[in-house]
Amino acid sequence: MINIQKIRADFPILNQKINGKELIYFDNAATSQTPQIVIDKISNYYLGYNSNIHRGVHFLSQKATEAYENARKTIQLHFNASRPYEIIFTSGATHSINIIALGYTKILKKGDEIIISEMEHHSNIVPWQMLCERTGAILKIAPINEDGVLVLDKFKSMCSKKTKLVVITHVSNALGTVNPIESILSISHSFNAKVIIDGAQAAPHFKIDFQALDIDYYVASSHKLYGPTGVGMLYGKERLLNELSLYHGGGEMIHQVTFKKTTYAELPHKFEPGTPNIAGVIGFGEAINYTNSIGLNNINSYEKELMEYATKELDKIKDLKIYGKAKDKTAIISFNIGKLHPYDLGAILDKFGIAVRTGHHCAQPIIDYYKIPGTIRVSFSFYNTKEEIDIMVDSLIRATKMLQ
Amino acid sequence: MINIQKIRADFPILNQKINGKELIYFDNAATSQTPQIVIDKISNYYLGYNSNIHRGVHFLSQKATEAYENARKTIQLHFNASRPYEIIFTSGATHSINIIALGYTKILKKGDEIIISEMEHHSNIVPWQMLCERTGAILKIAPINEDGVLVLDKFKSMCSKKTKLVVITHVSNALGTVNPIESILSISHSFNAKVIIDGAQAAPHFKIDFQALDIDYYVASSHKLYGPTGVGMLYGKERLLNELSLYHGGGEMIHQVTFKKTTYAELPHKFEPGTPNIAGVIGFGEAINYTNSIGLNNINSYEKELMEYATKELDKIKDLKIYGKAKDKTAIISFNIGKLHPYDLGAILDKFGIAVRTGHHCAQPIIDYYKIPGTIRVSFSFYNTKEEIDIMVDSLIRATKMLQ
Amino acid sequence: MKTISEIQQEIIEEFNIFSDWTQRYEYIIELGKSLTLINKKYKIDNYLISGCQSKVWLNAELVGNKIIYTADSDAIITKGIIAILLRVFSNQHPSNIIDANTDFIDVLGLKEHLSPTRANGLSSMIKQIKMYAIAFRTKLA
Amino acid sequence: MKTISEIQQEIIEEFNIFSDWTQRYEYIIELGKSLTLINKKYKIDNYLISGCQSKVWLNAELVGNKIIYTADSDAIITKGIIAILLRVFSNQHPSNIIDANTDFIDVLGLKEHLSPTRANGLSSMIKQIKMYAIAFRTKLA
Ligand SMILES: Cc1ncc(COP(=O)(O)O)c(C=O)c1O
Ligand SMILES: Cc1ncc(COP(=O)(O)O)c(C=O)c1O
Repeated sequence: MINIQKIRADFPILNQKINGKELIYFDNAATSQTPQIVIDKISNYYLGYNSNIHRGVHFLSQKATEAYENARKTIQLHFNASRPYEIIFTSGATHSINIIALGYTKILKKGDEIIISEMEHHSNIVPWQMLCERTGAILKIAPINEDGVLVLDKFKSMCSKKTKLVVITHVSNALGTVNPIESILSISHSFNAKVIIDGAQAAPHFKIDFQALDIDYYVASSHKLYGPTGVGMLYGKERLLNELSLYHGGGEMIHQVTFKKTTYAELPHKFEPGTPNIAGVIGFGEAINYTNSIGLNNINSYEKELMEYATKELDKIKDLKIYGKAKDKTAIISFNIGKLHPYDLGAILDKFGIAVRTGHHCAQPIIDYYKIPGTIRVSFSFYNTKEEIDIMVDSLIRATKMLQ
Repeated sequence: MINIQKIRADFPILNQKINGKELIYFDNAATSQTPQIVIDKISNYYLGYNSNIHRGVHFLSQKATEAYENARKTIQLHFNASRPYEIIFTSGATHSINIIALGYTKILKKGDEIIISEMEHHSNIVPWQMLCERTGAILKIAPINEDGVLVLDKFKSMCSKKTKLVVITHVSNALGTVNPIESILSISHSFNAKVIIDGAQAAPHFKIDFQALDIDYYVASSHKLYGPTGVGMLYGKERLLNELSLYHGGGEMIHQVTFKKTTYAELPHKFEPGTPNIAGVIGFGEAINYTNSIGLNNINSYEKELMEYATKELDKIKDLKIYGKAKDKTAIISFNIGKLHPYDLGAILDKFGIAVRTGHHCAQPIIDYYKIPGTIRVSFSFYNTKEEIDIMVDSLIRATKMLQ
Repeated sequence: MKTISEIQQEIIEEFNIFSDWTQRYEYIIELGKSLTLINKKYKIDNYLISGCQSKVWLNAELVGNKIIYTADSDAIITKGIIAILLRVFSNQHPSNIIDANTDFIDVLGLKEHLSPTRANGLSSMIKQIKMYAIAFRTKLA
Repeated sequence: MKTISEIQQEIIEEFNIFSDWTQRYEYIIELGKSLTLINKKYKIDNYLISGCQSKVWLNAELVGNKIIYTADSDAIITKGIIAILLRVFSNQHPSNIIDANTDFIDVLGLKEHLSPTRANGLSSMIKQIKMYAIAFRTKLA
């Protein structure tokens, strides 16, 4: 059960006025808010034991290293990865995806195929386009239908022994669609293809078990997971990670350096060259602890309630059209009202103290699919309330009147 | 002038006991400490305006974007770059170097030469080894002499029209040597070679003027510059940055994405794919402001005083040998005592509450040059004192006695 | 013929009668609706200034020694602000356009719309207006 | 013949007489100096466990049904701790080595030296000690 009063008190940022109105933060899919306990964890790092990690003999360095590696273990356990070193810390989901895409440069051959869904975020499109350019591999687009749902049959028929990689978002950031990753994994694996799952919009909202689902690669961002900015994770099965080639060199990631020959360190270090975002990683671990203290199941059912309520209330607005009608959706509603431009509505909502996102949400192909200039995207978190939804609906109606 | 009492009060972390002794932090070259004002700036971001930047129409997003872009301007002005967008935010110096090295993959040809000094940090070696592997370019090592000084004549004689890149650290992290970058720049430029300067150990200690020195590329890390972890900068001349090819794709960095064709955004965005370390960048900007409020000239002359004092006092210890005898040195002293292993001395100093670094300092080639297992490295910052140096010298003498 | 700063002053005074942002926005939306349409032949990609939130089309022509700007947008608030900008900049001499600033937009309480990071195309539009002015001044000289 | 945990208890008691870390460290340094030298032929890269702070060489031989470990390091504190570890683990049956833990090191106040992040080679050495034990147990079975 969610104790909303208590939870909102954990997020001091929510308690402020924008333009004279109480802030209503519905831009959680872009960046989630950070609880006090995570902010304190970061401050306490700088106040108490800020120090470079690994290899340091002194007390502060040992303490920082321990905290950093504990965060890795926290995240390993949270996602049930089999080894801590299968969790690589990166600067964000985008960075994680790029590490994988670069890593396949020498593995893919001309004519190999990468299947990617039509509903991907730019961060999960461009790296694969670049990989195709480097290798001569072919990017194939698995289409969606009008409801914003992946057409699984078509996807299946596109798979062949040429398919080396399948790239899919767990949850669409533009529509909220939850993709059937179990089916996608089993189809792909039956063709010996590896699956890269973009969990940026999934990890904040429900529990994921890497081993149970037999996941190959999974990426996420801390700043969407109630943690600090500048941190992300890349999960990969040990064997797969060890096959990737390396394109970033530096301290930490080497075993031995001479000008003649450099040998690399083991996982996870070889993918973490240079001084990492130590405070960020420690904060990320604390954010996961915080999430678990609330319970992802509680979060999920509360957010579902918000979603259903909001969908019902929004549907009452004349000419409002929701994009993305999947049965399985999470915490995101994308819509337009008549021919009104999303920018206009967003700008007016802002004046009402309501933060939503407008535009193409870095998922231009899907916006192009619907032949619209963009949408208004409302995205929820477990600190949002039905009252906030009521105020938004009311404000939308007023905004619509102003604009017509 | 440095008001040491006031300055130390700015760094709460210094006021603690380790193993019953006052902490003496002499590991500044690994990571510098963070003043309260920077910690507060980061907390205030999460407490007040945490939000994804660029493209957001709402108030928080605008405020975060403004703060982020102001940090860029702060850093531009601090280093006198000609345009804000010549400052690219990265996750650290290592990342910055890798962006450049990856960017030259298509520019360099087989047989082209990269000259690199013998005193580089692994982060400034491995990316160039990888680049050579990708392109067939040849890595040439500019040697140092017994004093840890680059042999400028030799360097000059190695330059030719084959030389495309010259890679040099501004200050050696293992020895403290300040390299004559003016001469290196003018020699290199006369051969039409571009110069990549690793400023990780220089930027914290003295003023650098990118335009006055005609610098091509310069990199640094926030966490060594009194700022947060997980942030760095890459400076490049506009024209040069625009020549680099891109290997990381994502949101932010694109102008338009379709599955047929993706066009990239302009500088600086095309090098900043994905959500950046927003809090970190804002904190980095504040750290630069803080540094400027003290004044880099004040910092530099105070640190020089510490260095000279420490050198004099250390020299009194029997069998103590300092590595790195350059005339121009900054804030770093590397040494060994007789045949004692640096690990042993470091472990005992730690017990005395003194944090130093021991080992190869991620600069194995230079340690190999001296044919030693490593050194003890003491590195100063403007919050250190002569009293701390006295305690360290005393503790070293006691440690030596224990070990003999 | 009024100068740019006279027009800016005039607009500020007009806005002074509004007591809150709703009225200001309603007025801007009205302006947006009544903006003189740009000639269809300029509503193509060549004349497009693309912000990623809203699109702006801009054309400029030299008539005598003055520049006539016409523009359009797909978002109505953007269009309203375009109307204000054209009222200020259009039908002025290139030199005056180059020298003018847009601080009056802050006074109107519309500053955020001109932020380069808002990506509605307006800040690029102002840059483009100035570029045209520079180009035409060269032509006139 | 003493068991591993008896030896560990013995060492804990020895350390109990020390009133501060200086005495503990002086003792460890003494132990380091008096560590039986490893046979020179094992002081080569094949037997090297490299931490990036100090080096550790380790060899193991099965004598009867017990493992005899010999080891060395280039750092004296590391060597002293090696002496303690060998006293505990050497000359024991593989199964007992596999089952044993190293918590007693915490009690001695030397925990930090066994941290895998300290990179002095000791935590890898313990792993290696156990690996040998596993290998030799298979041989015995
Ligand atoms: C000279 C030098 N270059 C590069 C680096 C790498 O910096 P970072 O680990 O912050 O990426 C360091 C840090 O130790 C350094 O001292
Ligand atoms: C589905 C999806 N993938 C990837 C990303 C990129 O995440 P980041 O910007 O944190 O790297 C996002 C963020 O918007 C996203 O929604």
